[in-house]
Amino acid sequence: QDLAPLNSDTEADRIEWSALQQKFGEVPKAAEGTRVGGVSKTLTNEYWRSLGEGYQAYADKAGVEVVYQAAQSEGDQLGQLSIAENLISQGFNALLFSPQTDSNLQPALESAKSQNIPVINVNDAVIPSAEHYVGNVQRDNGMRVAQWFLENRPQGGKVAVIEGQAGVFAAGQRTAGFTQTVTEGGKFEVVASVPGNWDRQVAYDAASTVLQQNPDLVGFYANNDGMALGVVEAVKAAGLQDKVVVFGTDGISDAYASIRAGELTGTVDSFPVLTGEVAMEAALRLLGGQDLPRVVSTPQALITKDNVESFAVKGDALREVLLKQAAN
Amino acid sequence: MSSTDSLATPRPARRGFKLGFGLRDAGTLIGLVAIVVVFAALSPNFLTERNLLNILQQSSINACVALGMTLVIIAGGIDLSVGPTAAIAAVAAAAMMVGGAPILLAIPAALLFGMACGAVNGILVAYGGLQPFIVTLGTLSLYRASALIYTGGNPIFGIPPEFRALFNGAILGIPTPVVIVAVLALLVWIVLNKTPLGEYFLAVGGNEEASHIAGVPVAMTKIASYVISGGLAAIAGLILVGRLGAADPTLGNLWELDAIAAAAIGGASLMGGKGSVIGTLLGAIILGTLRNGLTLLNVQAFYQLLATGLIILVAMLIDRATRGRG
Amino acid sequence: MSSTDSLATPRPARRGFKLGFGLRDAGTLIGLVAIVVVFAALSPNFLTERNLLNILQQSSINACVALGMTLVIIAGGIDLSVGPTAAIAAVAAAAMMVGGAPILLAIPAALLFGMACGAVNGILVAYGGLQPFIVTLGTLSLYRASALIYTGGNPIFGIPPEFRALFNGAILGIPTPVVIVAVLALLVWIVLNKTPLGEYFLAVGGNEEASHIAGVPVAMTKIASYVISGGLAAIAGLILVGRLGAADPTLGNLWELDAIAAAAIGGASLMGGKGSVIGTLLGAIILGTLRNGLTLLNVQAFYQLLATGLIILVAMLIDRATRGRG
Amino acid sequence: MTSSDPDRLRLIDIGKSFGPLRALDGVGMSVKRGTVHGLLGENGAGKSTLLRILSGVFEPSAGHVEVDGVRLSGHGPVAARRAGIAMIHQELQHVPELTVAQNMFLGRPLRTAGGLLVDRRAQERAAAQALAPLDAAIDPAAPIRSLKVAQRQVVEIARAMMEDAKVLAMDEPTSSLTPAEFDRLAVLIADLAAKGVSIIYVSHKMDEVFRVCETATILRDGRKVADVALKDTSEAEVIARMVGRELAAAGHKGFAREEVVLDVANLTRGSAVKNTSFKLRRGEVLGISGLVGAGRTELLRLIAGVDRPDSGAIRVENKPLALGRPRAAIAAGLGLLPEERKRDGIVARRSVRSNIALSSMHRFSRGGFVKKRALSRESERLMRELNLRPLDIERPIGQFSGGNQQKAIIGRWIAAGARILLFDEPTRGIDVGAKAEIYALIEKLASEGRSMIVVSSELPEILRVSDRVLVMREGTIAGILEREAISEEAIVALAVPRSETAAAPSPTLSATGS
Ligand SMILES: Nc1ncnc2c1ncn2[C@@H]1O[C@H](COP(=O)(O)OP(=O)(O)OP(=O)(O)O)[C@@H](O)[C@H]1O
Ligand SMILES: Nc1ncnc2c1ncn2[C@@H]1O[C@H](COP(=O)(O)OP(=O)(O)OP(=O)(O)O)[C@@H](O)[C@H]1O
Ligand SMILES: [Mg+2]
Ligand SMILES: [Mg+2]
Repeated sequence: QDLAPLNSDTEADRIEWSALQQKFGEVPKAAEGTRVGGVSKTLTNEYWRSLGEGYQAYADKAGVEVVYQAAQSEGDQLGQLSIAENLISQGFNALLFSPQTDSNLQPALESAKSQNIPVINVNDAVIPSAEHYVGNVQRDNGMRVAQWFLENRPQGGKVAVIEGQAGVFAAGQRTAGFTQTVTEGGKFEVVASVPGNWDRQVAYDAASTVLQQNPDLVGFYANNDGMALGVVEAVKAAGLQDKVVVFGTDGISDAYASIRAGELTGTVDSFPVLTGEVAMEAALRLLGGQDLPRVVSTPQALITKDNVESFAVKGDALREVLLKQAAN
Repeated sequence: MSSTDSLATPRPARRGFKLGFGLRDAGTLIGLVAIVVVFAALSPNFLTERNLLNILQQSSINACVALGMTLVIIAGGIDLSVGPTAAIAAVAAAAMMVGGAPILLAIPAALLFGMACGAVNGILVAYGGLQPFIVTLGTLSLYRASALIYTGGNPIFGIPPEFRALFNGAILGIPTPVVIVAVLALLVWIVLNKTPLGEYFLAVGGNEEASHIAGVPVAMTKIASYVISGGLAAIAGLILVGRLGAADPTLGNLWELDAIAAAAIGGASLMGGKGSVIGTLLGAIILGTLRNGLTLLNVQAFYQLLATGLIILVAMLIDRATRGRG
Repeated sequence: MSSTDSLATPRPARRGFKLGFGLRDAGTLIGLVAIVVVFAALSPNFLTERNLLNILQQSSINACVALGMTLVIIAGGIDLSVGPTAAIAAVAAAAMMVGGAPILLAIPAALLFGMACGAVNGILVAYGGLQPFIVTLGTLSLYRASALIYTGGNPIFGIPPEFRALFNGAILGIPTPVVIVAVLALLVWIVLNKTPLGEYFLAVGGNEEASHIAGVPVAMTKIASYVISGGLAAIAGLILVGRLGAADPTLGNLWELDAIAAAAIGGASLMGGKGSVIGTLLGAIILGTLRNGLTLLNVQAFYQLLATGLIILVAMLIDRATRGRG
Repeated sequence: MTSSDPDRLRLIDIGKSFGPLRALDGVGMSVKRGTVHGLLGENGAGKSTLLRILSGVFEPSAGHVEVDGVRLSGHGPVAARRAGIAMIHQELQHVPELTVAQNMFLGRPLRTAGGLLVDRRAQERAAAQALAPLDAAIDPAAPIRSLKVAQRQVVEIARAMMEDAKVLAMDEPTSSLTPAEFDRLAVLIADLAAKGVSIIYVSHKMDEVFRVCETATILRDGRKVADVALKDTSEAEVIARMVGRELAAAGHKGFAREEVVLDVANLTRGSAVKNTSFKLRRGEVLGISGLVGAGRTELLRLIAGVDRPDSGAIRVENKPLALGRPRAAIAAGLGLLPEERKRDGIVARRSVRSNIALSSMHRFSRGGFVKKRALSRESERLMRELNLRPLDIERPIGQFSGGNQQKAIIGRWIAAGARILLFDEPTRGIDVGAKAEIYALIEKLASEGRSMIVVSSELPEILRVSDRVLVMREGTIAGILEREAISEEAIVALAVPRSETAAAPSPTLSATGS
């Protein structure tokens, strides 16, 4: 009962996704008529649609029914809560929540708990009282990019961050992870860390202003890929594509295409389809009575032109790549 | 073109006035009934007692905010800052309670914060002579920023269980928020229909210059509308804190649009001077029903958006057709 | 309180009208100058030619949308659906171009889409007799949903470089979008100040009944305002596609607020009948300057929000103080 | 050919209902080519409704309209105008932000550049030409909101005159005008009639009707009671048929006492009111006369606290009054009946009762609640006394005829217990019967010890009610006439600026000065 508030990035009771099979064995067979409900943040971002594809793909394999719903827009906190409550009242067997904020799905979580419906918090915002969490380490997104800078730009320089919506957990963590890591050696200076509101246009405008003030900038880190693609355009418009690198987060297909085209330097892919599959797997394991650790962490990888092709595969092929990576 | 003009209304409108339920509200009700019938036909789960209570509960926060919005709109204004106002109140109450202050101190404090936010809006509008839209657009940013800065962007957890019980329990099987909002609606109805202030709201929104000359305290009337709106937003914030068990500084995002939509569906005119408490409640319930029904039918998000837009338009057209022009 | 009453204004207002630059616009200009002075003092990079062009470029999209919004507001309406309208137009143009259609077909097609969206709004308002706010709130959902459903939520990439060059190049060192919007502003100014239609906009927004009695085609006038607004939103969408190289179905999020803010800062009255093209342009530039300056100063997100709210309010108060009441 | 038909206009069996209310019932009327036809009746008799049907604003519930024997096809203002019908509306219809010229050409602008652009200059020229015979001082390029009511009315008249219509309906065109302006209008009307235009003239001013009209139709309660040839009848007879009873002509009765209740000293605001001082006694009725734009309205607004004076002082019952605050003025016992009823007087959507209650909430509320019953009783009583028609205090005031709205606003101040009433054109648009009632009311209020200032452009009215007459000229007091000295000649002599002759246009606002 008395769970400590969850911090998905630091929680000690955790397991790598790749170790599930090994530690808990086969996924128990789901009972006839099992229904799992997914509540997403928004479907206007490819990331969340891919997550849903993962749910669906795994559910299809396991022969369970899945319903995947999303709020009408990002930031529609109460709308999302209504959706979650309505799913509960319809008697779903397990629920996968990707909440808008750390708190907005709390009542749904409680009412599910009181009806013994397992709930998994999948990614992004973290409900402190969540008993189960599947997702990647948000801080790690930024840290990986920072690592790239430290390795590939040893001479240091000026960098800038385009942040997501103010006050959103993922945005804050990614920014903090990047900023802290990159400035550790003292060679890099974060000259600007400005809001892009998850919006391509806002990111473009912010990036062009930053560039104009700092034409000697080395690179940008954007909190998601949509914004990163806007930043790429701003960099091109300033004629600095050879000097300024741009990194995004999420690994949406457009980001891959842009990396291939040599425009976007890289993105931290957190493999949403796989994350969805893992989340569904975890749900079925919970339904089967297995006692999973509180956090199941899912993979992520920094994708650049060098390794883009090896990650640009789907389904089981991707699993293999990632399992191999995890084994190293 | 004008044979069923506004002129047709005098008698019914008058009777309606006494019952507090006018022809216009009947139109809104018909819109709601139409929506309910459609959903009931499509989803067996829809017309269960539990689901209906669910709808009321889900509509209660919007209804609470929309009540205040209705008064502001009637008095000729608009309040875009309700969401951040609620956030400030919620954060203030939560911080106090977490800091050990008793609930009975935190609640009035939150109310005061909400009313103070409203007062700032009202003063800028009434004495600064600025347009309500632009004033509250400005304070929308201002209040939100204040909440974010104070909390550092993090939600405040650790709300005492007694507080949550107060705002998130049930009375005789009816969720507390529904009861609270019903009581508030009654109060607002009384203010609007039975007190001098209500007369003033309607008069100032109807003809500000004439009201001024007739000795209506125009500035105070406007300010009062914003203060009440701020207070009700604060209560909505507290209800939400009760439900969520946390006070998030981003709480209340987009509330203004829902509240304005509820008031407008309920017959409030954004030109001022017109609006109804019952209409607004029905408007909020229509919006809540829509969400609930579409989720029950498992409509995909994009199509939910499509349906929401369509249904609002169709409901308004039905309403319009039933009550004639006015 | 009212010593510089309307009595004082007839003459100047009249002269101003002829030059297209009234007293009211001077107030807005002073607000802008105040903001510029502050930023120039705080950031050495602010007053460079390059940054000023940058500001213009960044303001151009909002200005374009706000021009149409100004006409709608003057005619007594409001258009909340501009963002999704732009998205529909952008997506349509992009899909056509990616499908191989020539640019010169795609652009007018996009315009037509935008104007059609506007026409739907206008018809619902003028013939459906619904409130503009609620109509365009409904179509806001409707149009957005259409764009999302058509694209499946994915942005369309692969915009031909010629198209991008057209909307994202520079003419004599001035960014094309700025030139485009300047030309559009001139056109809108002419429509508003020199044509019968412009007179009708002002008349219908100023006194609908009198306009009807005088034989003004009220319904067509309203529809025209929305159609123009839709067309301008479509152009704004195209400019953005040119800039970003992709047509995102979620493009144009919250544009309506920025556009309304620009128009209101520029002196448009949301009660209708009043508004100025130059004022709106200044309003858009004020908002653009704000964003630019705060980014240059690398103000943290929460404080940016705070500053935006504060500065809007202060600019409006300055404006108000300089031009007296009106 | 129908053009030989002498009846230019025929209204056939017109009926109109507003919900349960029958505003018109089988009204028929015909007007010959080139004649001026009066349309008479009490407030609410249905005159405006009839004319609005004629001009396409309302659709009749029954009957139809023929012009030159041709039945009007289609409805709406445009169709009516196309058939050659022009109208001056009782409630002035204009767009405040647009200029005079723009308003005059609203809906059919003069065009240039192949019809693309508005020819503003030509419009202003034409407007100036149309305005010249009425009031040359009105600037066609000034926004209409900067004009006073009287001038707006002149604009409205000029606009209709410009239309080159076959039928011109004038609904109380002179309600805000002075006799001098009526004189000029009468000349224009005669000219138009001579050109074959048929004119319908509605007015409550009997002398005007008898001067310009040859024939007249009398309405009562939505029905026609008579068609009369005016040269065969008398004013008294017409009034009797309108009202349904004889009106006793009454003389002036004075109730002025010694005690000064209002002391205005050196009140100044811009050039509208300059250094004005006077005293008002208990029970006294002080008439204020003057030409259009003389500053009378402004003076009342200053006293009532609606506008703030630049300098000066006011004492009410020997206590200084806070200036520029209507509430202070009301608390001190003042009440203003504004000239522009629709803009400054009523809240159109609210009921008569609510409009009455607006200034006396303190009287009609207890413990924070409105005492609705007491309020209704009092409102009903007042409105019965003032003869509100229909006597339904729950009806939105906007649905009443203009005269009845006026009664409700007077009721507002009586209900508020005002001791000093400031009446700005109190009988503007009020019928003869009600006018007599209002005069009686003024006397009754005076006898109760209330004091009144009555601004009026109607000299007979001033003569009828005033104990003293203050004449204003260009913002200053030209003189004060004691009861014995009051006469039309004396007033006119004071009112007209010395440099001008009586026939010249009156001085007006946006005149050349600034
Ligand atoms: N829009 C309306 N809605 C409802 N009733 C109306 C409306 N317009 C007029 N009436 C009613 O119709 C009747 C006739 O009104 P109308 O305005 O024609 O009178 P009138 O003869 O012009 O009076 P007045 O001399 O006061 O102008 C009145 O009882 C009035 O209350
Ligand atoms: N809006 C305005 N614009 C310009 N001048 C004004 C305005 N209002 C009042 N004035 C000035 O005030 C003077 C007095 O106007 P006021 O309306 O008080 O006169 P009045 O005697 O009541 O005339 P009316 O018969 O038109 O009501 C005018 O001559 C004019 O100089
Ligand atoms: Mg009339
Ligand atoms: Mg006057």
